[in-house]
Amino acid sequence: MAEIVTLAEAVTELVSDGDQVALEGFTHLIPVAAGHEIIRQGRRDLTLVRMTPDIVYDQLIGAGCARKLVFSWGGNPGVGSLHRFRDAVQNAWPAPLELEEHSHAGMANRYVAGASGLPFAVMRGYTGTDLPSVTTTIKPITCPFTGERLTAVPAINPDVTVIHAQRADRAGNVQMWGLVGVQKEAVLAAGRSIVTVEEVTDELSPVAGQVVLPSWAVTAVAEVAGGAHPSYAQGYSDRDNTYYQEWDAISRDRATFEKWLTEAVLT
Amino acid sequence: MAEIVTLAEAVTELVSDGDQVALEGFTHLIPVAAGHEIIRQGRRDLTLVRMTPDIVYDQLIGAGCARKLVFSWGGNPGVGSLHRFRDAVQNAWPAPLELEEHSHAGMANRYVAGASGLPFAVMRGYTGTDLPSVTTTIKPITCPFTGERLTAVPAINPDVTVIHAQRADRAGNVQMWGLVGVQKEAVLAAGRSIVTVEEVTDELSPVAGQVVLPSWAVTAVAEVAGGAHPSYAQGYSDRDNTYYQEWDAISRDRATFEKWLTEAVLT
Amino acid sequence: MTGTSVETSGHAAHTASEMMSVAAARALRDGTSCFVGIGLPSTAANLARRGHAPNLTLIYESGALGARPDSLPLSIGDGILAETADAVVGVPEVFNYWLQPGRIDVGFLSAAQLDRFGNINTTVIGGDYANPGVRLPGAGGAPEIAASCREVFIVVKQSRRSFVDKVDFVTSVGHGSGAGDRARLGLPGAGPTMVITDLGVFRPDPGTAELVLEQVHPGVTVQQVREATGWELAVASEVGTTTAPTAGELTALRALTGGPDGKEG
Amino acid sequence: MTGTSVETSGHAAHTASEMMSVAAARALRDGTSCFVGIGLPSTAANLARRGHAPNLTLIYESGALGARPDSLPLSIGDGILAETADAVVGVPEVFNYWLQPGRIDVGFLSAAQLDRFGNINTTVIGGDYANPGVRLPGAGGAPEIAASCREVFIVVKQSRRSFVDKVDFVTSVGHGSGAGDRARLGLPGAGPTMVITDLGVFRPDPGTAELVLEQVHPGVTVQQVREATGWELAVASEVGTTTAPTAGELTALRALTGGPDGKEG
Repeated sequence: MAEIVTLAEAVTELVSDGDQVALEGFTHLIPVAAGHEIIRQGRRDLTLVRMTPDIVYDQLIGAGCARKLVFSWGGNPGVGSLHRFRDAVQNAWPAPLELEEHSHAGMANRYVAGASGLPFAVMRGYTGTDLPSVTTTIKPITCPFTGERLTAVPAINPDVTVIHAQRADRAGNVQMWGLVGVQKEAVLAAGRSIVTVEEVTDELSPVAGQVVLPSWAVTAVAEVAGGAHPSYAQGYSDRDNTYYQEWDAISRDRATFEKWLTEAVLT
Repeated sequence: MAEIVTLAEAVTELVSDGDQVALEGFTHLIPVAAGHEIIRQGRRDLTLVRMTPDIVYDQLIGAGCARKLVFSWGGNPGVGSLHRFRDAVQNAWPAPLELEEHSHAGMANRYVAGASGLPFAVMRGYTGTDLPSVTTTIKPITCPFTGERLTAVPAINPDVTVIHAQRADRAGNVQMWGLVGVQKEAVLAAGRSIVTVEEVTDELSPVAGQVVLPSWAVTAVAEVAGGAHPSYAQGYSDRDNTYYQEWDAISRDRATFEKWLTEAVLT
Repeated sequence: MTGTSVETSGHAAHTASEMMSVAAARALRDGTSCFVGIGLPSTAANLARRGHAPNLTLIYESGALGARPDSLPLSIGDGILAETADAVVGVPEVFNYWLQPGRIDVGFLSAAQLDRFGNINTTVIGGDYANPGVRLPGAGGAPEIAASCREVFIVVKQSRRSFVDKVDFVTSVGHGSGAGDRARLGLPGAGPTMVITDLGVFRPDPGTAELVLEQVHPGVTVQQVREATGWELAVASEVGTTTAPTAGELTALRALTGGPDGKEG
Repeated sequence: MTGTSVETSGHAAHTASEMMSVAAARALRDGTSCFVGIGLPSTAANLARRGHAPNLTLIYESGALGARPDSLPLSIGDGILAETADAVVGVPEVFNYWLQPGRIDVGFLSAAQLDRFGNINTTVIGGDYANPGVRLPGAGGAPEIAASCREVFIVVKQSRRSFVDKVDFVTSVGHGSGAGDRARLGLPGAGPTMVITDLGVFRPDPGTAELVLEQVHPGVTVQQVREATGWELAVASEVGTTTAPTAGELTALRALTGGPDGKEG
C-alpha cells in the first residue's frame, strides 16, 4: 500500500545515488517538482530514463545528477534543442553523459516488457537505421512459427519511477487522465515508485479516460499542487508555453543556467 | 469507415463458410444475436475462436457451423459444462470438432500479437503443463539478452471478429465500457469486423472506463438492442442468469437442443 | 449445493460445503491480494472480504482489480465486479501487467482432479486427449495463476474421483513430480501451500512436496478422508480439527450464497 | 518564422514558410489518416483538416487518435489533443496497435538532414556518434513512422545544410541506398513519396528512388533549388509551379499560427 508522505521524504527514502530513475510524462503530467527535489538533495550518478527528456532532464543533467541517459527524443517540445543536454554530450559539461538511444516505439516496448515481468519485447523497428550500430540493446529475433526476423529490446526496470498525476485518495490509489503516456508501464516496471499529485481527495470520482493505479502498486504518494509546471495537469492547469520558450535562453549559457539553478531550485 | 447496416447484411457480406471467426466477449457484451444470425444463415466449416466459448458457441457447435475451436475455457459460467461442445468432442456430433487449446494468458497474448501486426507474442506460461504436448501453437523462445527460456504463441488474425458494444455514433465510432475483455484486440487483429450495438446515437458522451474504436478501425456496425442476451450490456441490461441455468437442461439432450434451435433461432 | 448437516456444540449446524468455504476463506490474510479463479474460490474470497479480511484485494481475470461485490457474482464477469473495482483493465493487461510479474499474493483455484503433488486437471478425464472420456472446460487462467502467484490455495470437493494419484492431464502445475520441481521448471511462485476440501485441510510436506492431511473438519474422521483419497494419504502426526463455522461466518456466507443450498461463485 | 515575402498575381503576399505549409497541407487527401510527427508537419496537417480535408484523421504519438484541435498545438502533447480526440490511448498502444500493423495512411515527418533517397537524420551532425558536432533530439517516433505508414511525406526547410548527399546518421529510413532497398529490408510501407520544402516539391524517381524536383514554388527558380541542394539534383523534364496560397489558405494558416511570423506545431 502506498504511503502518503512529503516529496522531500519520498526522494530521501526512495532515490539513491547511482539509481536508475525514470521521471516519465509525455508532455502532459511531467514530474518537474520531483526532479527539482532530486537536484536539491544532490543525487549523483543517476541513470536517467525517459522517452522524451525535456526541460526537467536538461536541468537534472546541467545540475550534474546524471551519469547516463536512456531515451528516445531529447528536446524542448515546440521550441528546439536542449542546451544542457547538448553541452553534456558535446562537451562533457558538467560531466560526461553516456547515452543509450532508442526510438519511441522501442522505449515504449521496453517499459511494457518491464511492466509485464518479461526480459524483452518484440517489435518491428530500427530496421535499416543506424541506431543498432550505436545501441547495444537492440537485437534481432526470429519468429519460431514463421521464421520472420524481428527486433528485440530488453525490458526497462527502473530502480524508481517518478510520475505526476491529478489525484490520489487517502488510501494512496492514484488517478490520472488526459494523455497518460507510458506512466502506468513505467510505474509497474519499477522496483519503487513515487507519485506526486495535484491533490489528495477523499474519493476518486470516475473520469472518462482515467487510468487508476491501485495503492498496492505504488510506493509513495506526495501532494504537490502544480508539481508538473511548466507542463500541465489536465483539469488543473494549462501548459506554460512561455516558460518553455524562455528556457531556451536560460539554458544556452552555463552561467545563466547556474544562476537560474541557484535562484529557482536550490534556494 | 464503418458502414451502418443490418445484422443480416453484415453476416451475409462479411462471414463466409470456412472463415476463422472470433465472436469475443468476456461474460459481458457477448455477441449472441450475431451468433444466431450466423446459424440462421447456415455458415459451415467455421474455425471459431474465443477465450471463453460459452452458450452461443455451444449453440453454433450444436448447429453444425464449426469445424474447429480455438479456445482457453469452454464452459457455462457459474453453471457447469457445455453439453453440445462435449458431445462434439466426445462423440463427433453433429460433426467432429478439432480443438486448438490454450490458456487465457496465451489466447490474450495471441490477440495482442494479432492486433500489433506481429507474428507472435512472448509470455511466461504453459511451463510444466501438458498443453504443449497437445497444442502445436506453443513453442519455446530464448531471450537474446538474458538467455532465459520463455514461451512463444503465434498471433491470431481472424478473418472476421464480431463483438457487441453499448453504442456507436452515426459515423460508426464504437463505444463500450465495463468489463471490456479482449474485444479491442480481437477487432484490431481481424481482417474484418462486425460490431452490434445496443443503440446508434448522435453523440458518444464520454463514460469512465470507456474503450472507443474509431470508425476507420471497424468494418460494419449493426444496431441490435439486447444483442448480448442472455449476457448483459452494462448500463443497458442485466445478465439473465436463469437462461444460463436453463441452458444446462436444454443442451443436455440432442432432441431438446434441436427443438430449441428450430423454435428459438431458425424460425 | 447440499451436504450432510453437521452440528457442533456451541455452533450452528452447517453443511460440509459451508465448512469448506469458511475454512478456505479463513486462509486468506487481510491486506493481501488474491487472484480469484472461477468456481468455489469466489465464494470463499468474498466471504473473507466480508469477514476478517476487509482489505483483501480481489482480482478477477475479467479485468476487475480490487472488486468489492456486495452479492456473490454468479460468474467471474458479472457487472458488479466492474462497478465496484478500484480499477478495470482489459484482459491482456490482467495477465501481462498484474499476474505475470508475480504481483499477486495468492492464487485461489479449484480443480476437477487434483493429485498428491497438487497438480490440477481441468481439461480431460479418461480416454486420451483426442478421444476423452469426459471433456472438461479447459485451462482458463489457471496455468499462469498457478505459476505466477506467490502461493496458491486450492479449494475442491474431495472424493476418489477428484483426489487422484496422478491427474489425467496436467492443466496447471502444483509441485510437479515433487520437491524442487517448480524451481527446476523456473516457476516463480511457491505453488500450492494449502488445499481445502469439504473434509479437511492439506499442506505440502516441506521435504517431499506431497500433500499431507493436517486438519479434519468437525465430525470428519481421518479414515473418511483416506477413503476419499485416491492415493495412500500422508497424515500429519497430529491432525487438528478445524474450528467449526461461527454463527457470524455462517450468516455472512448464507447472505452471500442465499442459504445452505445456495449458489456458488 | 520569417522569410522573403512573395507576391503573385491574384494572390495575397506570403512567406516561403507559408508556401511550404500550404503545399504540404494540400498533399493530404481527405478521408485518410495521418500520423503527425513533431514540428512542421503538425502545422500542415492541421491546416489541411481546416481546409480541403475535414475528415483527415490526425494521429499523435502522445496517444490522441482523431484529434481536432481548434488552435495549433505547440507540442504534440497539448491538452487540446486529448480533449478533442475520438479516442485517447497510451503511448505503447499508439505504436503497437495503431502504427506498427500498417493501419495509418500517411506518416508526416520533418528532418534536420535529408538525403537524395529521402533518408532522415535527427540524431547527430558532424563528428561521430560519440563525439558529435551537433547533438540533435534523436529519433522519437520517426523510425517506425517511416517504416510502417503506407506512405511518408516529409516537410523540411531546404538548404545545403539540410539537403545533403548522405545523411550523417540514418535515424529513419527513406529509400535506403536506392530502389528496392525498402523491400529488401522488409519495410512494409512505400516510404517517402513526397518531400515538400520552402522551395519546391520532390518525388522519388520510380526507377531509382532518388528525389526529383517536380515543382518549384512561385518566384523560385530551378537554379535556386539546385543551389540549396547538397547533391547533383535530378530535375523533372517539366517542372511545374506550385499554385500560390489562396487567400483562404493563408487566412486559415495565419489563424492557426498567429500570423506570418507565428509559431509552428
